[in-house]
Amino acid sequence: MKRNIAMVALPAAAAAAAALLADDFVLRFLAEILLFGIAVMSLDILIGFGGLMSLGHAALFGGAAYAAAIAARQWGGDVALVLGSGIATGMVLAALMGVVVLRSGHLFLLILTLLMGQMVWEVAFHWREVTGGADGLRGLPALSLGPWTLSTARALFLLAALLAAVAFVVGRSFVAAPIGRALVGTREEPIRMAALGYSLFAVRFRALVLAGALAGAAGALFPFVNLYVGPQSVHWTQSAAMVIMLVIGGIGSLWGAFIGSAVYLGIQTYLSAYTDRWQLCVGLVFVLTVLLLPNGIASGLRILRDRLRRRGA
Amino acid sequence: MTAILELRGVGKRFGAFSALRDVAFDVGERETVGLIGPNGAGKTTLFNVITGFLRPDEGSIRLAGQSIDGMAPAQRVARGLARTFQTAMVFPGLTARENIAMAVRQHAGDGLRWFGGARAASAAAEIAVRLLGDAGLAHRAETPLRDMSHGERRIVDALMSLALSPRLLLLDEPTAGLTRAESDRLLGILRRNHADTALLLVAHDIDIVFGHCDRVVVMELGRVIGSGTPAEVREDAEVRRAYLGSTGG
Amino acid sequence: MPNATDHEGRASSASARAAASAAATRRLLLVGATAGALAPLATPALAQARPLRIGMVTSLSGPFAALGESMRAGMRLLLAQSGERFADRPVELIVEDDQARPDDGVRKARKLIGQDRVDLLCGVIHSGVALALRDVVTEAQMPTFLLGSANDLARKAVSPYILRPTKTNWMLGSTAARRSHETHPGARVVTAASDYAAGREFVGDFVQTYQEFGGRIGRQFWTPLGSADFGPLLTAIAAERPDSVYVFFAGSDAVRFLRQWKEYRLAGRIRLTGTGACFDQEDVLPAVGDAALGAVNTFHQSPTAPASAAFVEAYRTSGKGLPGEFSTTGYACGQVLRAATERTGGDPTDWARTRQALFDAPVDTAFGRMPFDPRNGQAILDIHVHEVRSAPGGVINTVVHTYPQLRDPGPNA
Amino acid sequence: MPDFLGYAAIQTLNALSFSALLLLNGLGLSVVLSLMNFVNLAHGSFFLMGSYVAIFWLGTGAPWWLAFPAAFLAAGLAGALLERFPFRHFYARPHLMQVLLTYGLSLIFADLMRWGIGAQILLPELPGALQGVVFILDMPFPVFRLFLIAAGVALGLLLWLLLDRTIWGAVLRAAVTDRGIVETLGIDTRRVFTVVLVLSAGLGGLSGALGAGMLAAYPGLDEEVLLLALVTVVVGGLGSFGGTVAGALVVGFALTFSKVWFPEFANLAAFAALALLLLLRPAGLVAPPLRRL
Repeated sequence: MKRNIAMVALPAAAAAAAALLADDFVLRFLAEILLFGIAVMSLDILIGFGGLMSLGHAALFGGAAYAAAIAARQWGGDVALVLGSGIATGMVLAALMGVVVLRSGHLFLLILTLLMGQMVWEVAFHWREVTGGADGLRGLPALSLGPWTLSTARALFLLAALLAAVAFVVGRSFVAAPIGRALVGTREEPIRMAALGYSLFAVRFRALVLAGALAGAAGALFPFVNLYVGPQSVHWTQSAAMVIMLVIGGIGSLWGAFIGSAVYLGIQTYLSAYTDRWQLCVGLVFVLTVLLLPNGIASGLRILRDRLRRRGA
Repeated sequence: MTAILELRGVGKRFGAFSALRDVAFDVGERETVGLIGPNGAGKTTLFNVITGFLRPDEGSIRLAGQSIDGMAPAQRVARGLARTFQTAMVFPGLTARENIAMAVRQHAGDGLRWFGGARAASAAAEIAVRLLGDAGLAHRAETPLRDMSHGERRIVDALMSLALSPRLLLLDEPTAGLTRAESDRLLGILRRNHADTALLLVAHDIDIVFGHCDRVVVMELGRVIGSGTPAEVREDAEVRRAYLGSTGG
Repeated sequence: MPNATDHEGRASSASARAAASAAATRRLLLVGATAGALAPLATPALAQARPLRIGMVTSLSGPFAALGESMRAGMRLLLAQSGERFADRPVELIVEDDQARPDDGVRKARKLIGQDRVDLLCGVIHSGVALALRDVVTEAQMPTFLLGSANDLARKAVSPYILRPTKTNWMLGSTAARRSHETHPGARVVTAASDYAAGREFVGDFVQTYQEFGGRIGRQFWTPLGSADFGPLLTAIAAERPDSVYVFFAGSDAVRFLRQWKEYRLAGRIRLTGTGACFDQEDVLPAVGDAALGAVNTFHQSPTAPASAAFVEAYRTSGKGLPGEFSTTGYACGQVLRAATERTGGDPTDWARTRQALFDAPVDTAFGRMPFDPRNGQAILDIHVHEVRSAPGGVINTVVHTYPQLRDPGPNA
Repeated sequence: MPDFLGYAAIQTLNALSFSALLLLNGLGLSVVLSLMNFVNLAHGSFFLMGSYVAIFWLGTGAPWWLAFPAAFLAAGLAGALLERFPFRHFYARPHLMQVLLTYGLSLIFADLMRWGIGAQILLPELPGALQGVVFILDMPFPVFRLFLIAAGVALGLLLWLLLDRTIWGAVLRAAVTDRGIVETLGIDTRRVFTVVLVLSAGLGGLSGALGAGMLAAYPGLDEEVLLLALVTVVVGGLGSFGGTVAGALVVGFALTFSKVWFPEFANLAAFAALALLLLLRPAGLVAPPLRRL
């Protein structure tokens, strides 16, 4: 019980402190970290719990971003509309992707998700009338909630923090529920799952659609941080970046996703002013994580905590 | 006696190799049938065909009077057909309780539940613990399967299948690699639970087959070459030549 | 690439120096964070003592990495020539990498504005980044010299906080059509370009202008950005048998296209014209060599125009080859920044005054005399027609004609 | 009509030459995948490394044809070093961990090469013998591309003979199926695996040397090439020699003729075709034999 209170209180206190103390740039940066964190967490459900290696996750995230941006340009930036269109798009794209890719496994899945994701990218890149093509979409209205306009960095940060909290609770309840256990079962021993009467497709499809909904929710808010959405947010390199964030943060822990996105974006944002070799740093951090902490920083922190606790006891 | 399983003219080829040819026999309700034959006789292939992991090239299969041809494995399980595998197929990373609960939840129709899943999960866990207790493994409930002995894994594997309350349970070499004591314990568990379950059992240990089965089916090179009560099979000349002779003598 | 190692040695020592100076900047910043809070109380004299801080957003990784490095090198060269001071005020340059990704570019720009508190912002190659930045700097009221070249930046997306000391795509596409019409009236032209925003603009402006002159346009080919193999396209062009082909490709696409253009023996059989970027002196021509011989292109940057002679000489003695578009752009942007600082007595942060000072008189840059159009803040530029000719040590874009002082149609187009 | 015939012939040759490049590159990837069940996403780095080695070699004026063995050896050496650490420790790990490790390494190599060589685009100076052109039904076709096709066919045949028709190949396949038995015969399987990885890396380097003449060399090429190789190997069906050949032909023709027929939607059309193919044949064109349950 004490632990549960701490789990709620600590992030809430951190978010409140950040909202009060940080400057506009940092708040927007944190909002981006949180939104990417949500998307990476949804990828963790696929990779960490389902063993489904996807290189097309940015298509769900970015596709939802486009849908939300287009809807907002048409009907205004109401948060419910934006989130609704993003989540719906994420789920529809995930369902389409699922129908195509989930009959395959391993490397086939990797390549099929890549192909599917790149097809979404091609559409975003070439359908100039709707998506703005290579230049992307600008001129989005600010987000609004009833009579309030949520255009300040602080409001965006708080919205992202709230969404991250909700997404985390949703994600956790999913993996803890029977469906989540079944997902782990399909990863560990798919044939046994079939012999127990589980439909592998049904289990994986549900996980993918949920991941699409979460990534879609994050993607829906993403364009409003910078009032811009472009095809790079759909590109497979974005998917690869999400995988990197996931691995650095920790596969299979859900909350590691947020650490991973913070570390990756932190390196990219702060290190690149000092050295052109920041990609080398990302690569080294990534490889060292795989070699030394196969379950990422999250597992490292857990080991550290256990050690401290043992010493304290 | 009504048949729970009816096989008619089942055939399966891998390229030029005929793994099964015109296989036909029945398993009655609550009956225990032994399936024996030398290596390569097609016993495991037949299991895979019956449970839907392989598509037969010809023939038909009926479960409880209804055709199950073309059904996916999961659909056959839903109709009361369960199986174990030659090597214990369990979830090594999960605890014994979680392994069995996975089966219990699916059987209760809660396998894919999310909302209200907590209640379903705790009910399933309770049943799983009870089953483990019945099998004398209560103290191992929270142990991950990868840390368990071969025999214990076999038992958990069988418990998972039994948790589905199947009408017909296919057991592929359930006692392979077990000590005598472990084998007896496993068979005891099966016997206790199988009042309403028919068993189709592959085993290399002739004593087990002849000691526990109501009827025995003998296969060789993909064909059924004899069947009957253990006593009848023991007397069958062709069976003796093909199988008993080669292993017994 | 005979000098590659030599060149790298120098480049890395230069970047080591840059890293050291960046680190020094950081330390200063820590002090500056507290001082910054007092800034409103500071007198103008104090503001003068504080270095002029310039932020640059450019692509140092991703597909435009080579171009971004050139842009940074051009700017650094100008700073070095000026003794790291404009109008006797020390200048600090902070360069940030946008990876040619708008989201990252915007984040970096916000960091430069919000955390590094730069006085002026410049840079950008990718037009998507430029358009995304346009809204950010306008909202932040940040004086910006934006170097992307999408037509919209001089038209629908004009901002009072943005000046543009570079070309628009229209300037090159329309002059290429004019030149084609003037030298070969009535020729049937097919087009081939990378299918993205810039390609669509170059080809669109070319086709529109050429048709206004009554020219005939044949098929228009579009290829995906980053095509591995141009064989199918070149075979299709050969089968069309046009008089001439107008092309836009950039970077690796341009190199592959031109190399294969020669391999398929189209050189000499079909006249090749294109935008300057496809024949960039620094980025493309050293790789393709004589494969581009005889091709005609229109460009605002030229290694052989008189106005750029001093810069070309300086750039070469700094250990590089002949400068291309983006090294010249970086240098010219620096010249404009320097002029802006000098004309405002060392403090260009009063943006209305600075703008006016740049509108009042043209700036002499490596691009030639550069007046700014007060309607949209867009530079008015000389556009050169080049023919690629052989020269000692390679091939060179040689000016054969110049359309002087071209002005983009602007907001009313 | 001859016009059309010539056009069709040249476009087919275009597709074949691109397929040859895909084949050479895909073979390197599929050799480790099929023989060692190891996924190496750093394969694109070997390719780019081979390209750079060949370009610098050809720039020195040394005998041009030695550029190809030089690229093979350089990349092979890199492969040997990587095999010792860290690849060797990942052979028994799940594919996911192999994918992550090798992708991370490819990021490091990409930036190291960029650091050492720079970001500029480089093209090899081809010898005069390869710069010619032949006319087929009045349409020009570069000799260099015929050279590519010939190299693809020759190396493919050589590899097939080596792996399928020699005792060494038999040992190799046996070592993969049952390590224990081969080791009781006194053969060091670790060395066998090292040799396979050197061969794979060398093939990557060699295809980079050959491909540089068509693709040029620049930072980022490693990733583009890796994706093409992966798609080739996967479409072909993992881990069979014939599958990689089939995959290279299918991908090469799909990418080429989508450019011929729908130039504006070339990638979309090609991706859709490949995805459809994988949907109809989820295990690739040449599926490995069924595994028993």
